[in-house]
Amino acid sequence: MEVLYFAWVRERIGLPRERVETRAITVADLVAELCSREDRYAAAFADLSAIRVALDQELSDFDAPLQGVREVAFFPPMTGG
Amino acid sequence: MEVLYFAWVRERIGLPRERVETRAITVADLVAELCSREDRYAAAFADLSAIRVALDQELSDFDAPLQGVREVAFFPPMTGG
Amino acid sequence: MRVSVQVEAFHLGAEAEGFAQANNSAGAIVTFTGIVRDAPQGGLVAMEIEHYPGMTLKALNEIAQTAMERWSLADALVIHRYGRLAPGEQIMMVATAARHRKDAFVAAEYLMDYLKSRAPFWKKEILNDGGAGWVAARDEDEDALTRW
Amino acid sequence: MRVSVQVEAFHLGAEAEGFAQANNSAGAIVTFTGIVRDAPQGGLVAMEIEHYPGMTLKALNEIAQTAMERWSLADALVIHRYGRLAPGEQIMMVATAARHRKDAFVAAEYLMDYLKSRAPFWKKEILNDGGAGWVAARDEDEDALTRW
Repeated sequence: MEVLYFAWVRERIGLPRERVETRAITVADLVAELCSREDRYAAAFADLSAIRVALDQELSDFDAPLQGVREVAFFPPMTGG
Repeated sequence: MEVLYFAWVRERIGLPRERVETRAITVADLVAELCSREDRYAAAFADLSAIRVALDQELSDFDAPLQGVREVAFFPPMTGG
Repeated sequence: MRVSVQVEAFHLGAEAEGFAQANNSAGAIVTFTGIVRDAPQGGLVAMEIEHYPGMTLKALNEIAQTAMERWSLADALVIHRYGRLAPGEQIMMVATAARHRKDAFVAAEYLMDYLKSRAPFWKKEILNDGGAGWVAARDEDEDALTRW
Repeated sequence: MRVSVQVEAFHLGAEAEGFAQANNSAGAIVTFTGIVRDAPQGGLVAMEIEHYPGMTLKALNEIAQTAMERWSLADALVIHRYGRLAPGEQIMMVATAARHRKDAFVAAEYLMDYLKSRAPFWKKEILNDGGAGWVAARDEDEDALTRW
Protein backbone atom coordinates (compact mmCIF):
# COMPACT_ATOMS: atom_id res chain seq x y z
CA MET A 1 0.00 0.00 0.00
CA GLU A 2 0.96 3.64 -0.35
CA VAL A 3 1.90 5.33 2.92
CA LEU A 4 1.94 9.15 2.98
CA TYR A 5 3.39 11.51 5.56
CA PHE A 6 2.66 15.21 6.04
CA ALA A 7 4.06 18.17 7.96
CA TRP A 8 6.46 17.24 10.79
CA VAL A 9 5.67 13.54 10.41
CA ARG A 10 7.03 13.84 6.87
CA GLU A 11 10.05 15.79 8.11
CA ARG A 12 10.91 13.28 10.82
CA ILE A 13 10.56 10.26 8.57
CA GLY A 14 12.34 12.10 5.80
CA LEU A 15 10.08 11.34 2.88
CA PRO A 16 6.59 12.29 1.74
CA ARG A 17 5.42 8.85 0.66
CA GLU A 18 6.58 5.31 0.17
CA ARG A 19 5.27 1.94 -0.93
CA VAL A 20 5.01 -0.49 2.00
CA GLU A 21 4.46 -4.23 1.71
CA THR A 22 2.86 -5.37 4.94
CA ARG A 23 0.57 -7.95 6.48
CA ALA A 24 -0.44 -5.59 9.28
CA ILE A 25 -4.06 -6.07 10.26
CA THR A 26 -4.71 -2.65 11.75
CA VAL A 27 -3.22 0.83 11.50
CA ALA A 28 -1.63 0.29 14.93
CA ASP A 29 0.03 -2.88 13.64
CA LEU A 30 1.42 -0.98 10.67
CA VAL A 31 2.80 1.74 12.95
CA ALA A 32 4.46 -0.88 15.16
CA GLU A 33 5.97 -2.55 12.10
CA LEU A 34 7.37 0.75 10.79
CA CYS A 35 8.76 1.72 14.22
CA SER A 36 10.58 -1.59 14.46
CA ARG A 37 12.31 -0.93 11.15
CA GLU A 38 14.15 2.33 11.79
CA ASP A 39 14.58 4.95 14.51
CA ARG A 40 13.18 7.74 12.34
CA TYR A 41 9.80 6.02 12.37
CA ALA A 42 9.98 5.47 16.11
CA ALA A 43 10.79 9.19 16.48
CA ALA A 44 7.89 10.23 14.29
CA PHE A 45 5.39 7.93 15.98
CA ALA A 46 6.66 8.41 19.53
CA ASP A 47 3.44 10.13 20.65
CA LEU A 48 0.47 8.69 18.79
CA SER A 49 -1.91 11.13 20.49
CA ALA A 50 -0.28 13.83 18.33
CA ILE A 51 -0.88 11.94 15.09
CA ARG A 52 -3.95 11.53 12.93
CA VAL A 53 -4.51 8.91 10.27
CA ALA A 54 -6.53 8.82 7.08
CA LEU A 55 -7.40 5.65 5.16
CA ASP A 56 -8.05 6.18 1.46
CA GLN A 57 -8.44 9.91 2.20
CA GLU A 58 -10.97 9.55 4.98
CA LEU A 59 -10.10 10.31 8.59
CA SER A 60 -9.89 7.11 10.60
CA ASP A 61 -8.19 5.80 13.73
CA PHE A 62 -5.45 3.45 14.83
CA ASP A 63 -7.80 0.56 15.54
CA ALA A 64 -9.14 0.53 12.00
CA PRO A 65 -8.47 -2.54 9.82
CA LEU A 66 -6.28 -2.14 6.76
CA GLN A 67 -7.96 -4.76 4.61
CA GLY A 68 -8.71 -3.33 1.19
CA VAL A 69 -7.03 -0.03 1.99
CA ARG A 70 -4.78 1.34 -0.73
CA GLU A 71 -3.56 4.56 0.81
CA VAL A 72 -2.67 5.31 4.44
CA ALA A 73 -1.69 8.86 5.50
CA PHE A 74 -0.16 9.99 8.79
CA PHE A 75 -0.07 13.64 9.85
CA PRO A 76 -0.36 15.98 12.86
CA PRO A 77 -3.70 17.51 13.82
CA MET A 78 -4.81 19.72 10.95
CA THR A 79 -4.44 23.49 11.09
CA GLY A 80 -6.44 24.87 8.19
CA GLY A 81 -8.38 28.09 8.00
CA MET B 1 -40.66 71.50 21.28
CA GLU B 2 -40.26 69.69 17.99
CA VAL B 3 -42.26 66.50 17.68
CA LEU B 4 -41.30 64.04 14.92
CA TYR B 5 -43.17 61.04 13.56
CA PHE B 6 -41.85 58.18 11.48
CA ALA B 7 -43.20 55.26 9.42
CA TRP B 8 -46.87 54.42 10.07
CA VAL B 9 -47.03 56.84 13.01
CA ARG B 10 -46.21 59.60 10.53
CA GLU B 11 -48.75 58.27 8.06
CA ARG B 12 -51.57 58.10 10.62
CA ILE B 13 -50.90 61.56 12.01
CA GLY B 14 -50.41 62.90 8.52
CA LEU B 15 -47.25 64.88 8.97
CA PRO B 16 -43.56 64.19 9.63
CA ARG B 17 -42.98 66.87 12.27
CA GLU B 18 -44.60 69.75 14.04
CA ARG B 19 -43.86 72.32 16.69
CA VAL B 20 -45.87 71.67 19.87
CA GLU B 21 -46.28 74.09 22.76
CA THR B 22 -46.99 72.02 25.83
CA ARG B 23 -46.63 71.93 29.58
CA ALA B 24 -46.66 68.13 29.64
CA ILE B 25 -44.38 66.77 32.36
CA THR B 26 -43.72 63.34 30.84
CA VAL B 27 -43.87 61.73 27.43
CA ALA B 28 -47.09 59.98 28.48
CA ASP B 29 -48.61 63.37 29.34
CA LEU B 30 -47.65 64.70 25.92
CA VAL B 31 -49.22 61.68 24.22
CA ALA B 32 -52.45 62.17 26.23
CA GLU B 33 -52.51 65.85 25.29
CA LEU B 34 -52.04 65.10 21.59
CA CYS B 35 -54.70 62.35 21.66
CA SER B 36 -57.21 64.76 23.21
CA ARG B 37 -56.68 67.19 20.35
CA GLU B 38 -57.63 65.15 17.30
CA ASP B 39 -58.69 61.65 16.35
CA ARG B 40 -55.67 61.08 14.12
CA TYR B 41 -53.40 61.25 17.17
CA ALA B 42 -55.67 58.92 19.11
CA ALA B 43 -55.54 56.54 16.15
CA ALA B 44 -51.75 56.71 15.94
CA PHE B 45 -51.23 56.26 19.68
CA ALA B 46 -54.00 53.70 20.23
CA ASP B 47 -51.52 50.96 21.16
CA LEU B 48 -48.52 52.42 22.96
CA SER B 49 -46.85 49.02 23.18
CA ALA B 50 -46.34 49.32 19.41
CA ILE B 51 -44.63 52.70 19.69
CA ARG B 52 -41.12 53.73 20.66
CA VAL B 53 -39.98 57.18 21.71
CA ALA B 54 -36.69 59.04 21.43
CA LEU B 55 -35.84 62.21 23.35
CA ASP B 56 -33.22 64.39 21.70
CA GLN B 57 -32.30 61.41 19.52
CA GLU B 58 -31.80 58.94 22.34
CA LEU B 59 -34.20 56.04 22.92
CA SER B 60 -36.30 56.66 26.01
CA ASP B 61 -39.67 55.64 27.42
CA PHE B 62 -43.11 57.06 28.15
CA ASP B 63 -42.37 57.76 31.82
CA ALA B 64 -39.44 60.00 30.99
CA PRO B 65 -39.65 63.70 31.92
CA LEU B 66 -39.71 66.26 29.11
CA GLN B 67 -37.93 69.05 30.97
CA GLY B 68 -35.15 70.46 28.83
CA VAL B 69 -36.01 68.19 25.90
CA ARG B 70 -36.04 69.91 22.52
CA GLU B 71 -36.97 67.06 20.20
CA VAL B 72 -39.38 64.18 20.78
CA ALA B 73 -39.77 61.45 18.16
CA PHE B 74 -42.42 58.72 17.96
CA PHE B 75 -42.07 55.68 15.74
CA PRO B 76 -42.80 51.95 15.50
CA PRO B 77 -40.19 49.39 16.58
CA MET B 78 -37.19 49.79 14.30
CA THR B 79 -36.54 47.41 11.42
CA GLY B 80 -33.03 48.12 10.22
CA GLY B 81 -30.53 45.70 8.80
CA MET C 1 -14.10 52.56 12.30
CA ARG C 2 -16.42 53.97 9.65
CA VAL C 3 -20.19 54.40 9.66
CA SER C 4 -22.13 55.60 6.64
CA VAL C 5 -25.84 56.28 6.08
CA GLN C 6 -26.47 56.86 2.42
CA VAL C 7 -28.94 56.76 -0.46
CA GLU C 8 -26.36 55.60 -2.98
CA ALA C 9 -25.57 51.97 -3.68
CA PHE C 10 -22.31 50.76 -2.18
CA HIS C 11 -19.98 48.30 -3.84
CA LEU C 12 -19.62 45.27 -1.59
CA GLY C 13 -16.58 44.01 -3.47
CA ALA C 14 -14.68 47.28 -3.20
CA GLU C 15 -15.70 47.79 0.43
CA ALA C 16 -14.77 44.26 1.49
CA GLU C 17 -11.45 44.39 -0.36
CA GLY C 18 -10.58 47.84 0.99
CA PHE C 19 -11.50 46.83 4.52
CA ALA C 20 -9.44 43.62 4.37
CA GLN C 21 -6.42 45.41 2.86
CA ALA C 22 -6.57 48.15 5.47
CA ASN C 23 -6.66 45.47 8.19
CA ASN C 24 -4.24 42.93 6.79
CA SER C 25 -2.54 42.48 10.15
CA ALA C 26 -5.81 41.50 11.80
CA GLY C 27 -6.07 37.81 10.93
CA ALA C 28 -9.84 37.53 10.66
CA ILE C 29 -12.33 39.55 8.60
CA VAL C 30 -16.08 38.95 8.66
CA THR C 31 -18.62 40.72 6.47
CA PHE C 32 -22.38 40.60 6.46
CA THR C 33 -24.44 41.94 3.58
CA GLY C 34 -28.20 42.37 3.59
CA ILE C 35 -30.09 42.13 0.31
CA VAL C 36 -33.69 43.18 -0.46
CA ARG C 37 -35.67 39.93 -0.63
CA ASP C 38 -39.01 39.48 -2.31
CA ALA C 39 -42.01 39.77 0.04
CA PRO C 40 -43.15 36.49 1.68
CA GLN C 41 -46.25 36.49 -0.56
CA GLY C 42 -44.23 37.59 -3.63
CA GLY C 43 -44.76 40.61 -5.86
CA LEU C 44 -42.37 43.05 -4.21
CA VAL C 45 -41.78 46.09 -6.43
CA ALA C 46 -39.63 48.06 -4.03
CA MET C 47 -38.53 48.43 -0.44
CA GLU C 48 -38.76 51.98 0.87
CA ILE C 49 -36.44 52.60 3.79
CA GLU C 50 -37.14 55.59 6.00
CA HIS C 51 -34.77 56.75 8.71
CA TYR C 52 -34.40 59.43 11.37
CA PRO C 53 -31.58 61.61 10.04
CA GLY C 54 -30.78 63.33 13.35
CA MET C 55 -30.45 60.05 15.19
CA THR C 56 -29.24 57.43 12.72
CA LEU C 57 -25.53 58.20 12.52
CA LYS C 58 -25.39 58.71 16.27
CA ALA C 59 -27.07 55.35 16.93
CA LEU C 60 -24.85 53.50 14.43
CA ASN C 61 -21.71 55.09 15.85
CA GLU C 62 -22.66 54.06 19.36
CA ILE C 63 -23.38 50.48 18.27
CA ALA C 64 -20.11 50.24 16.34
CA GLN C 65 -18.09 51.83 19.12
CA THR C 66 -19.50 49.39 21.65
CA ALA C 67 -18.57 46.47 19.40
CA MET C 68 -15.04 47.83 18.87
CA GLU C 69 -14.41 47.99 22.61
CA ARG C 70 -16.20 44.85 23.68
CA TRP C 71 -14.32 42.56 21.27
CA SER C 72 -11.07 44.54 20.90
CA LEU C 73 -11.71 44.87 17.17
CA ALA C 74 -9.00 46.21 14.91
CA ASP C 75 -11.72 47.88 12.83
CA ALA C 76 -15.43 47.96 12.09
CA LEU C 77 -17.48 49.20 9.16
CA VAL C 78 -21.22 49.87 8.92
CA ILE C 79 -22.97 51.03 5.75
CA HIS C 80 -26.75 51.37 5.69
CA ARG C 81 -28.81 52.72 2.81
CA TYR C 82 -32.18 54.42 2.88
CA GLY C 83 -34.65 55.46 0.17
CA ARG C 84 -36.24 53.25 -2.46
CA LEU C 85 -34.52 49.93 -3.24
CA ALA C 86 -35.44 47.24 -5.74
CA PRO C 87 -35.44 43.49 -4.93
CA GLY C 88 -31.93 42.13 -5.20
CA GLU C 89 -30.28 45.41 -4.21
CA GLN C 90 -27.89 45.48 -1.28
CA ILE C 91 -29.40 47.36 1.70
CA MET C 92 -26.54 47.35 4.13
CA MET C 93 -23.29 45.75 5.17
CA VAL C 94 -21.09 45.43 8.21
CA ALA C 95 -17.49 44.31 8.43
CA THR C 96 -15.34 43.44 11.42
CA ALA C 97 -11.61 42.84 11.76
CA ALA C 98 -10.16 41.00 14.74
CA ARG C 99 -7.18 38.93 15.76
CA HIS C 100 -9.26 35.74 16.05
CA ARG C 101 -12.24 34.51 14.11
CA LYS C 102 -14.54 34.16 17.12
CA ASP C 103 -14.35 37.86 17.92
CA ALA C 104 -14.85 38.88 14.30
CA PHE C 105 -17.93 36.65 14.01
CA VAL C 106 -19.54 37.54 17.31
CA ALA C 107 -18.96 41.27 16.83
CA ALA C 108 -20.56 41.13 13.37
CA GLU C 109 -23.58 39.32 14.84
CA TYR C 110 -23.80 41.91 17.59
CA LEU C 111 -23.74 44.73 15.04
CA MET C 112 -26.50 43.05 13.05
CA ASP C 113 -28.70 42.34 16.06
CA TYR C 114 -28.46 45.97 17.18
CA LEU C 115 -28.89 47.39 13.69
CA LYS C 116 -32.07 45.33 13.33
CA SER C 117 -33.73 46.62 16.48
CA ARG C 118 -31.93 49.73 17.73
CA ALA C 119 -31.05 51.75 14.63
CA PRO C 120 -33.86 54.08 13.50
CA PHE C 121 -34.77 52.56 10.15
CA TRP C 122 -38.21 51.46 8.98
CA LYS C 123 -38.99 49.39 5.91
CA LYS C 124 -42.09 49.59 3.76
CA GLU C 125 -42.85 46.96 1.14
CA ILE C 126 -44.40 48.23 -2.09
CA LEU C 127 -46.25 45.45 -3.91
CA ASN C 128 -47.20 45.06 -7.56
CA ASP C 129 -50.91 44.79 -6.71
CA GLY C 130 -50.84 48.39 -5.49
CA GLY C 131 -50.61 47.34 -1.84
CA ALA C 132 -47.96 48.45 0.59
CA GLY C 133 -47.14 47.65 4.18
CA TRP C 134 -44.64 48.45 6.87
CA VAL C 135 -42.43 45.53 7.78
CA ALA C 136 -43.26 44.56 11.37
CA ALA C 137 -40.46 44.11 13.85
CA ARG C 138 -40.05 40.42 14.61
CA ASP C 139 -40.14 39.21 18.19
CA GLU C 140 -37.11 37.07 17.49
CA ASP C 141 -35.12 40.16 16.50
CA GLU C 142 -35.97 41.84 19.78
CA ASP C 143 -35.25 38.61 21.65
CA ALA C 144 -31.86 38.38 19.95
CA LEU C 145 -30.72 41.39 21.99
CA THR C 146 -31.13 39.56 25.28
CA ARG C 147 -28.04 37.46 24.63
CA TRP C 148 -25.74 40.48 24.67
CA MET D 1 -21.61 25.60 -4.10
CA ARG D 2 -17.98 26.02 -5.07
CA VAL D 3 -14.82 24.73 -3.41
CA SER D 4 -11.35 25.67 -4.58
CA VAL D 5 -7.89 24.66 -3.35
CA GLN D 6 -5.29 26.80 -5.06
CA VAL D 7 -1.82 28.29 -4.94
CA GLU D 8 -2.87 31.55 -6.57
CA ALA D 9 -4.11 34.56 -4.64
CA PHE D 10 -7.86 35.09 -4.81
CA HIS D 11 -9.53 38.49 -4.98
CA LEU D 12 -11.79 38.85 -1.96
CA GLY D 13 -13.60 41.84 -3.47
CA ALA D 14 -14.39 40.09 -6.74
CA GLU D 15 -15.34 36.84 -4.98
CA ALA D 16 -17.61 38.54 -2.44
CA GLU D 17 -19.27 40.70 -5.08
CA GLY D 18 -19.77 37.79 -7.48
CA PHE D 19 -21.15 35.58 -4.72
CA ALA D 20 -23.58 38.26 -3.53
CA GLN D 21 -24.75 39.05 -7.08
CA ALA D 22 -25.28 35.37 -7.85
CA ASN D 23 -27.35 35.05 -4.67
CA ASN D 24 -29.25 38.32 -4.69
CA SER D 25 -32.51 36.62 -3.81
CA ALA D 26 -31.01 35.17 -0.64
CA GLY D 27 -31.31 38.04 1.80
CA ALA D 28 -28.19 37.42 3.86
CA ILE D 29 -24.57 36.97 2.82
CA VAL D 30 -21.73 36.31 5.26
CA THR D 31 -18.05 36.12 4.34
CA PHE D 32 -15.04 35.19 6.41
CA THR D 33 -11.51 35.90 5.24
CA GLY D 34 -8.37 34.62 6.94
CA ILE D 35 -5.18 36.64 6.65
CA VAL D 36 -1.60 35.57 7.46
CA ARG D 37 -0.78 37.23 10.78
CA ASP D 38 2.67 37.85 12.16
CA ALA D 39 3.92 35.14 14.54
CA PRO D 40 3.13 35.70 18.23
CA GLN D 41 6.80 36.52 18.88
CA GLY D 42 7.07 38.61 15.67
CA GLY D 43 9.49 38.18 12.78
CA LEU D 44 7.34 36.06 10.47
CA VAL D 45 8.82 35.93 7.00
CA ALA D 46 6.36 33.51 5.45
CA MET D 47 3.69 30.95 6.18
CA GLU D 48 4.11 27.69 4.28
CA ILE D 49 0.88 25.80 3.88
CA GLU D 50 1.08 22.10 3.06
CA HIS D 51 -1.97 20.05 2.14
CA TYR D 52 -2.95 16.52 1.15
CA PRO D 53 -3.94 16.85 -2.48
CA GLY D 54 -5.89 13.60 -2.72
CA MET D 55 -7.99 14.41 0.33
CA THR D 56 -8.35 18.18 0.51
CA LEU D 57 -11.02 18.83 -2.11
CA LYS D 58 -13.00 15.83 -0.91
CA ALA D 59 -12.88 17.02 2.71
CA LEU D 60 -13.83 20.60 1.79
CA ASN D 61 -16.68 19.40 -0.40
CA GLU D 62 -18.04 17.23 2.40
CA ILE D 63 -17.84 20.09 4.91
CA ALA D 64 -19.52 22.54 2.52
CA GLN D 65 -22.20 20.04 1.51
CA THR D 66 -23.05 19.35 5.14
CA ALA D 67 -23.38 23.09 5.81
CA MET D 68 -25.58 23.55 2.71
CA GLU D 69 -28.02 20.90 3.90
CA ARG D 70 -27.99 21.61 7.61
CA TRP D 71 -28.84 25.32 7.22
CA SER D 72 -30.73 25.20 3.90
CA LEU D 73 -28.16 27.53 2.36
CA ALA D 74 -28.80 29.07 -1.04
CA ASP D 75 -25.07 28.80 -1.73
CA ALA D 76 -21.66 28.31 -0.16
CA LEU D 77 -18.13 29.11 -1.26
CA VAL D 78 -14.82 27.86 0.12
CA ILE D 79 -11.42 28.97 -1.20
CA HIS D 80 -8.24 27.79 0.52
CA ARG D 81 -4.71 28.48 -0.63
CA TYR D 82 -1.57 26.45 -0.08
CA GLY D 83 2.11 27.12 -0.73
CA ARG D 84 4.19 30.01 0.58
CA LEU D 85 2.33 33.13 1.74
CA ALA D 86 3.67 36.40 3.11
CA PRO D 87 2.26 38.17 6.19
CA GLY D 88 -0.81 40.18 5.22
CA GLU D 89 -1.79 37.81 2.40
CA GLN D 90 -5.23 36.27 2.37
CA ILE D 91 -5.08 32.52 3.09
CA MET D 92 -8.68 31.51 2.65
CA MET D 93 -12.27 32.64 2.55
CA VAL D 94 -15.71 31.21 2.98
CA ALA D 95 -19.04 32.73 1.99
CA THR D 96 -22.58 31.66 2.80
CA ALA D 97 -25.93 32.80 1.42
CA ALA D 98 -29.17 32.18 3.29
CA ARG D 99 -32.66 33.55 3.67
CA HIS D 100 -32.00 34.79 7.21
CA ARG D 101 -28.89 36.18 8.84
CA LYS D 102 -28.73 33.59 11.62
CA ASP D 103 -28.32 30.72 9.18
CA ALA D 104 -25.72 32.58 7.13
CA PHE D 105 -23.68 33.38 10.25
CA VAL D 106 -23.89 29.99 11.89
CA ALA D 107 -23.10 28.12 8.66
CA ALA D 108 -20.02 30.31 8.10
CA GLU D 109 -18.85 29.58 11.64
CA TYR D 110 -19.43 25.88 11.09
CA LEU D 111 -17.38 25.98 7.88
CA MET D 112 -14.56 27.76 9.68
CA ASP D 113 -14.56 25.41 12.67
CA TYR D 114 -14.37 22.38 10.39
CA LEU D 115 -11.80 23.91 8.05
CA LYS D 116 -9.59 24.61 11.07
CA SER D 117 -9.58 21.06 12.39
CA ARG D 118 -10.85 18.68 9.71
CA ALA D 119 -9.40 19.90 6.43
CA PRO D 120 -5.92 18.48 5.71
CA PHE D 121 -3.83 21.64 5.82
CA TRP D 122 -0.74 22.25 7.94
CA LYS D 123 0.96 25.58 8.50
CA LYS D 124 4.65 26.21 9.06
CA GLU D 125 5.94 29.57 10.21
CA ILE D 126 9.23 30.70 8.68
CA LEU D 127 10.94 33.29 10.89
CA ASN D 128 13.53 35.95 10.07
CA ASP D 129 16.00 34.48 12.59
CA GLY D 130 16.23 31.36 10.46
CA GLY D 131 13.88 29.43 12.71
CA ALA D 132 10.76 27.63 11.55
CA GLY D 133 7.99 25.76 13.27
CA TRP D 134 4.78 23.96 12.56
CA VAL D 135 1.73 25.74 13.94
CA ALA D 136 0.25 23.51 16.64
CA ALA D 137 -3.45 22.75 16.60
CA ARG D 138 -5.14 24.64 19.40
CA ASP D 139 -7.28 22.78 21.90
CA GLU D 140 -9.94 25.45 21.56
CA ASP D 141 -10.19 24.75 17.83
CA GLU D 142 -10.78 21.07 18.50
CA ASP D 143 -13.21 21.95 21.29
CA ALA D 144 -15.12 24.24 18.92
CA LEU D 145 -16.31 21.16 17.02
CA THR D 146 -18.19 19.82 20.02
CA ARG D 147 -20.92 22.42 19.64
CA TRP D 148 -22.00 21.11 16.22
